[in-house]
Amino acid sequence: MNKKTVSAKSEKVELEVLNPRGKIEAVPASSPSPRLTALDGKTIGLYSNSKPGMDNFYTVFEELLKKKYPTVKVKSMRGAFLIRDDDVRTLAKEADAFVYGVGD
Amino acid sequence: MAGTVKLEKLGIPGVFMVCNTFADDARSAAADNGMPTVRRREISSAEFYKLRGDVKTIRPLVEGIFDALTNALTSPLTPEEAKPVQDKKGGDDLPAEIAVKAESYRVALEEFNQLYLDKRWGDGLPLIPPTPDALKWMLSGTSRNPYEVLGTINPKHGIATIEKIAINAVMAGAKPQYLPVIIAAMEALADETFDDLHILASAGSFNLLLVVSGPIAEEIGMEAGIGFMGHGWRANNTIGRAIRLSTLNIGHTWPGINDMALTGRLSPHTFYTFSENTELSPWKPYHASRGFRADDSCVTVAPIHGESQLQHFYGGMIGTWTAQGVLDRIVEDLLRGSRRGLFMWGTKGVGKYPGSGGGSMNHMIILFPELALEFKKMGYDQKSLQDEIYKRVSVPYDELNPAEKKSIQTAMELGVVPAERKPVFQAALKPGAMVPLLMSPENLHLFVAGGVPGCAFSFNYYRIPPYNQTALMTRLITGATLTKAGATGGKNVPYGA
Amino acid sequence: MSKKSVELVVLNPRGKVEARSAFAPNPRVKDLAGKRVGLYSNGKPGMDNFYIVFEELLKKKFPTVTVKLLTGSFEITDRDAKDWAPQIDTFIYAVGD
Amino acid sequence: MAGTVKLEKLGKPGVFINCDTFDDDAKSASHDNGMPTVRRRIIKSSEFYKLRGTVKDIRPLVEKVFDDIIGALTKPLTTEEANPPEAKEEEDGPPEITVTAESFPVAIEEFNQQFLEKRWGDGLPLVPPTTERVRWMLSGTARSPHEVIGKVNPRQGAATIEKIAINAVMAGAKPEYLPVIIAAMEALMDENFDDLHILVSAGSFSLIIVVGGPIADEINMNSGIGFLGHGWRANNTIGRAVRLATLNIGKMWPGANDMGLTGRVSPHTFYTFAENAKLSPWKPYHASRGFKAGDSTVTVATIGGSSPMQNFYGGMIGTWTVSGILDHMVADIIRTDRGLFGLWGAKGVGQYPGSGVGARSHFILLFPELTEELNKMGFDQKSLQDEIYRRTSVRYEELSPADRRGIQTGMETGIVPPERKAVFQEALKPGGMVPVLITPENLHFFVAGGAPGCAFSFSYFRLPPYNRIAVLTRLVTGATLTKAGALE
Repeated sequence: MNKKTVSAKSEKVELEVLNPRGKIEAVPASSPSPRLTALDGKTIGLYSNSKPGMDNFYTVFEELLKKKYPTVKVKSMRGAFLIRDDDVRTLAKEADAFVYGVGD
Repeated sequence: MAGTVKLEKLGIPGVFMVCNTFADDARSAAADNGMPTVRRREISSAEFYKLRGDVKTIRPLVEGIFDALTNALTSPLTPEEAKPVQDKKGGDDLPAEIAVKAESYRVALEEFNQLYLDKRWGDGLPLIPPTPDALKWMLSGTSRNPYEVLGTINPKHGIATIEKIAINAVMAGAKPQYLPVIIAAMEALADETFDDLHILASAGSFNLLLVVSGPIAEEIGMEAGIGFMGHGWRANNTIGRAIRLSTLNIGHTWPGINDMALTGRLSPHTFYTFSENTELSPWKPYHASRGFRADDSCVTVAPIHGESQLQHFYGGMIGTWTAQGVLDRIVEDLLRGSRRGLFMWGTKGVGKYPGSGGGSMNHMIILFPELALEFKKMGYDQKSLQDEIYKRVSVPYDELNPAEKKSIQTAMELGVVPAERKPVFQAALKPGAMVPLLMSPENLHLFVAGGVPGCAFSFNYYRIPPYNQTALMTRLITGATLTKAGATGGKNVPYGA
Repeated sequence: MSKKSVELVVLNPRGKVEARSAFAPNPRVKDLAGKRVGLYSNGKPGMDNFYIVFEELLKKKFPTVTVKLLTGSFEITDRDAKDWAPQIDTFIYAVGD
Repeated sequence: MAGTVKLEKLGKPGVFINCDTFDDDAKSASHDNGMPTVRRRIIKSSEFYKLRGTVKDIRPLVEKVFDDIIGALTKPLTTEEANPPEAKEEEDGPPEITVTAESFPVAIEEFNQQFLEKRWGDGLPLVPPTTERVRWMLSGTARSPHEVIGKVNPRQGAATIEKIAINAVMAGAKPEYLPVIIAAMEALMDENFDDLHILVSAGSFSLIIVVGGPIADEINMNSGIGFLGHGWRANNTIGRAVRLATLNIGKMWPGANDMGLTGRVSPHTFYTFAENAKLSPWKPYHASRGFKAGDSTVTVATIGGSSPMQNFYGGMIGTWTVSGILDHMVADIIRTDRGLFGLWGAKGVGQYPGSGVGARSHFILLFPELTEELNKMGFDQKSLQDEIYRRTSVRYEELSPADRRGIQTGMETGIVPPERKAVFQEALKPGGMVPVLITPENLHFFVAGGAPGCAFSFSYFRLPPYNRIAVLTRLVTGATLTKAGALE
C-alpha cells in the first residue's frame, strides 16, 4: 500500500485519509488505422449525430471537398451520438476514410 | 469517441471533430476507449454554436478547418501515434492513503478539505476525513464483503466496490446505518443496463430522484414530511451526497471537464433524496407496485429532467383542492406534454437503441398523504390509479395527424413499443378508437411523500434513455446489520416495464 | 469511548434574541349576547366556508350577536386594525394556513 | 400572530385559530410578539385542508370546535395568562460547547450529531467553529466582530459579524469569502427586504445570490459551465454560509417555523454564482443599478420555488439565433404575466398594497456568446430592458374590463409608482399598448455560464408579501485578503 504525505508548516498531528477514487481497468491501447495517401477517387464518410447545425457544416465541407478533389465520393450518415453497430458496418464497407462530428 | 474507435478498429482511417469545450473530454475518452492517439481536430465552440444555424454563416468556419480535417485523413501517422503508450491503470497511480500533517487537527481538517477539492475528489462542501477507523465504522453497517464489485460507473468505468462506496459515504457525512441504502442505489446506477452516463455527464443538467421505500426509511430517520426535499435531514441529505461523491469519484467526473452540465444541477450535492411517507400513506409502498413484497425495503433511482422540474398539481394549503380536481390536473398536464412528444415515438433514437432519448416518457408523480387517502376512499390503489390516468391520457384516433399516426406505426416496427403493448396500439390505431399517449400504465410511478399539508407535483424523463436500456430501477436493500429492515437478502425483481 | 483524550471547543452560532416585555391578553367578554364579534381571515381559500358555518352557529346560539367580517392581509394592516377595533367587542383571527 | 396581538393591544379580546401543523410556529410567534399567553385554538390540518372546499364539508369541523372558540372569548383569563412571564434574552445555550472524544475524527462526528440535534446544522457535515477557526475566518474582514448588521426573521435574532463568521466556518468557507457573505446578509437584513417570505413560506421559495465585479474572480468563483452545480468551494460555501447564518441567527427549522412544504431545491447552498466578467462584453449587472462598474457587489433576490428554470435555449442544446431567443423570452413573459393585470389592484396579502400579488420581476441569465451577439446588435442592459419591456406589451383593446380595472386601481393605490403613472395613463386608451411589466427595471440581466451556455430565467413578485423589496444589491466592503471589496 503506497502512502503519500502532505505537510503544512508545522507537523504536530497527522490525519490519515483514504483514497475515494474508483479503480479503472487498464484498456489495451491500439493505434489508429494507417492514413490514406491521397483522397482522389476515395469515398469519404461524413458521420453526424443529427445535432442541429452539423448538416450545414457538412454541406459546406462536402462542397469544398469536391472542389479540391473532384473524384472524391461522399457517404453522409446521420445517426446516434455513439454510432450504432449496423451503421458502423455500413460505413466500414462503403467508406475509405471518415470524419466523425457530433455537434456537441 | 467510442464510435470513432470502433470504425478505426475496422481499418478505416478517420478523424473525430470536437468543439474545444469538449477537448479534455475527448482526450480522456480516447484513452478510455483504448486509442489514446486517435486523430482529433478541434473547432471553437464559441464560433460553431453561433454560426452553425445556416450554410452561409458556417462557411468561413468550415473553410478554416478544411485542410486540417483532410490532412488528418492523409498525413501518415507519426511513430508516436502508431505506437501509443499503454494507459496507466486508472487507480493504481494514486496512493491508497494520504497523511495530512498540520499544527492542529483543526488546521489538518482544512488542509485535507482543500487538498481533496484540488484533486477534484470533493464537491465544494466540507468533507469528513475518510480515515481507516471511519471506514471501519462505516462498513459496520453492512454484512457485505468490502471487496465485492457492484459494477462500473461512467464515464470512465471506475470499479464500484463496497469499500470505495463506504469511503465516499464517510466523506459525505453519512452514518453506518445508511450504508445499505447507499449501496442499493449504487447497485442500480452501476447496473449494466442502467444509463448512468446521461445523468452524470449530459449538457442538459439532468438530475436524479432517489426514493427510499419500506420500513428502513423510518428506522434510519429519513424525513418524508414537510420540507422532505430540503435541508436539515442527515439521512436524506447524506445518502444523496454519498451518491454524488461516489459517482464523482468512482466514475471520475468533473464539471466542465467530462460532466458537461451547462448550468449545473439543482440540489447538486444531494440530488432529490427522500423517502415515502409510510406512516401516513394508506397504500402499500411504491415498490409493491413493482413486484416487491410490501415489507421489503427498497431504493428507486430515476433520472429526471433538469429544468422546470416541478410541475405543481396543487393541494395542501396552497389552495382548496379535491382529489378529483388534482387528478384532472394531472391528466391535463400529461395530455398536453405527451401529445407534444408523440411525433418522436418512431425516431431511431439518439443512442444505440431505437427510440432512445425521445418519444414516450416516464412520469414520477409525488402525491401527498391526504391526497392518497382521498384516492383510497375513491377506491383507488396505485395500480387502479395508474390504469385510470393511463386510460384518460389518450386521444381519439381521428384527431391524430398523419405524422403522429406514422410515428406510432414506426415505433411498433422498430420495437420502441414493447411486444406486449403492440396489440393495444394495433387496436387503437383505428377510426373511432382512443390512442393512449403513455406506453403503459406502468410508466406512471406514484410515490406518497410530504406532510400535512402537502402538495402534489411530478418529474418526468425518457422511458428509453439515450445511452443504455434502463432509466428507472428499484433495488432491494440487503445486508443491513444495524437495522431490522434490509437485513436479510430478499429477491430483486428484474426490470420490467 | 473509554479514553476521551481529545477536546473540541466550539462556539455558539445562534443569534441573540432580545428580551421583549410581555403583555397580557385582554380580559374576556362575559358572554356574547349583544356583542359585536369580528371574524378576520386573510382570504386564503376555505376560511370563507369556515366562517359561513361559524356565523350560522353563532347566531343560533346568541341571536343578538352582530358579526363583522373582515378579509385582509396575513397580518392585519395598521389601518385595518384601527378602523376595525372600534366596530367590534371581541374577535376571531384565522389565517387559513 | 402579529395581527392578533395588534388587535389585543387595541383592547379587544380575541382568539387566534391555527392548524396543528403550525402550532410550534404560532407558539413561538406569540412569544416573539410579546404576548406569550395569547389565546389560541387549534384545528387539525389534515381535516381543515381537506374539508374547507365547501360549506357542507366543513360543517362538522366547525360544529366540533365552536364551543371551544366561544370559550376562548368568554372564559376569564387565568392568573397565569394575565401575568405572562417576562421574556428573557436568549441565545439557545452557552457561548461555547466542549465535545470530548477518543480521537479528533470521533469528536467531529459527535460535534456534528450534537449540532444537528440542536437544529443548528443543515444535515451535511459542518466544520467545527473553534475559536481559532473563527479568528481565521475573521481575518477576512476589517469590520468589528461585534458590529450588528441587522436582525433575521422570523425570531429577530441579532446578526453580528462574529455570528456570521461562526456560521461561515461551519459552512466550510474561507476567510476571503467572508466580505461577500456579510454583504449578502446585509441585503437580506435590510429593513425593507422581505427575508421572511423566502425563509419560511409554504411555497418553498428560494434565493439567487449573484456576485458581480472583480472580487468574484479573486476568490475563484465559478461562472462558467456548471456554475449552479457542485465542485466550487466559493459558490457552494458562500451560499451555505447564508443558509446556516439565516437558520441559526433567525432560528428556524423546516416543519417547525420554516413551512416550505416540499423543501427548497438546492437547499444547502441556494443558487449562488458569479457573473462571467471575463467573457461578458457588458458592464456588470450592478452598473445598471447605480453602482460603479469597478465595484464588487452581491445581489440577493427571492425567486419562485415551483418552476425555477424557464429555458430560453442556446448553446449546444439547439441551433439558436439572438432574435429567436428574444422572441422566446418575450413570449414567455407575456404568457406568464398577461393574466396578472386583474391583480394589479389587489389589496395584497401583506401590509402594503399589492404585496405578494400582481406584476412580476424577472431574473434572466444570459450566456456570454448570446451577450456578445446582443452587444454587436447595439444592446446593453439598459436598452435590452427597454426593448423587452416594449415588446411585452399588449393591445389595449385585448384587455378585459377586469384587466383595465386592475391597472386603474393599481394606479390609485400607488402599486404603480407615481413616475410610471403617465405611461399607463397613456396606454389605457384605444390604440394604446399596455406593458405587462410595471417598469423596464423589473427585468434583471445577469451574464453567466460558459461556452456553450444556455439562457433561462427565474421570476418573483415585484412586491413581496411581508415587506417592500425582494431584490437588493449591496457593495462588498471591508475585505482584507482581496484587492476588490477593500474600501468602504
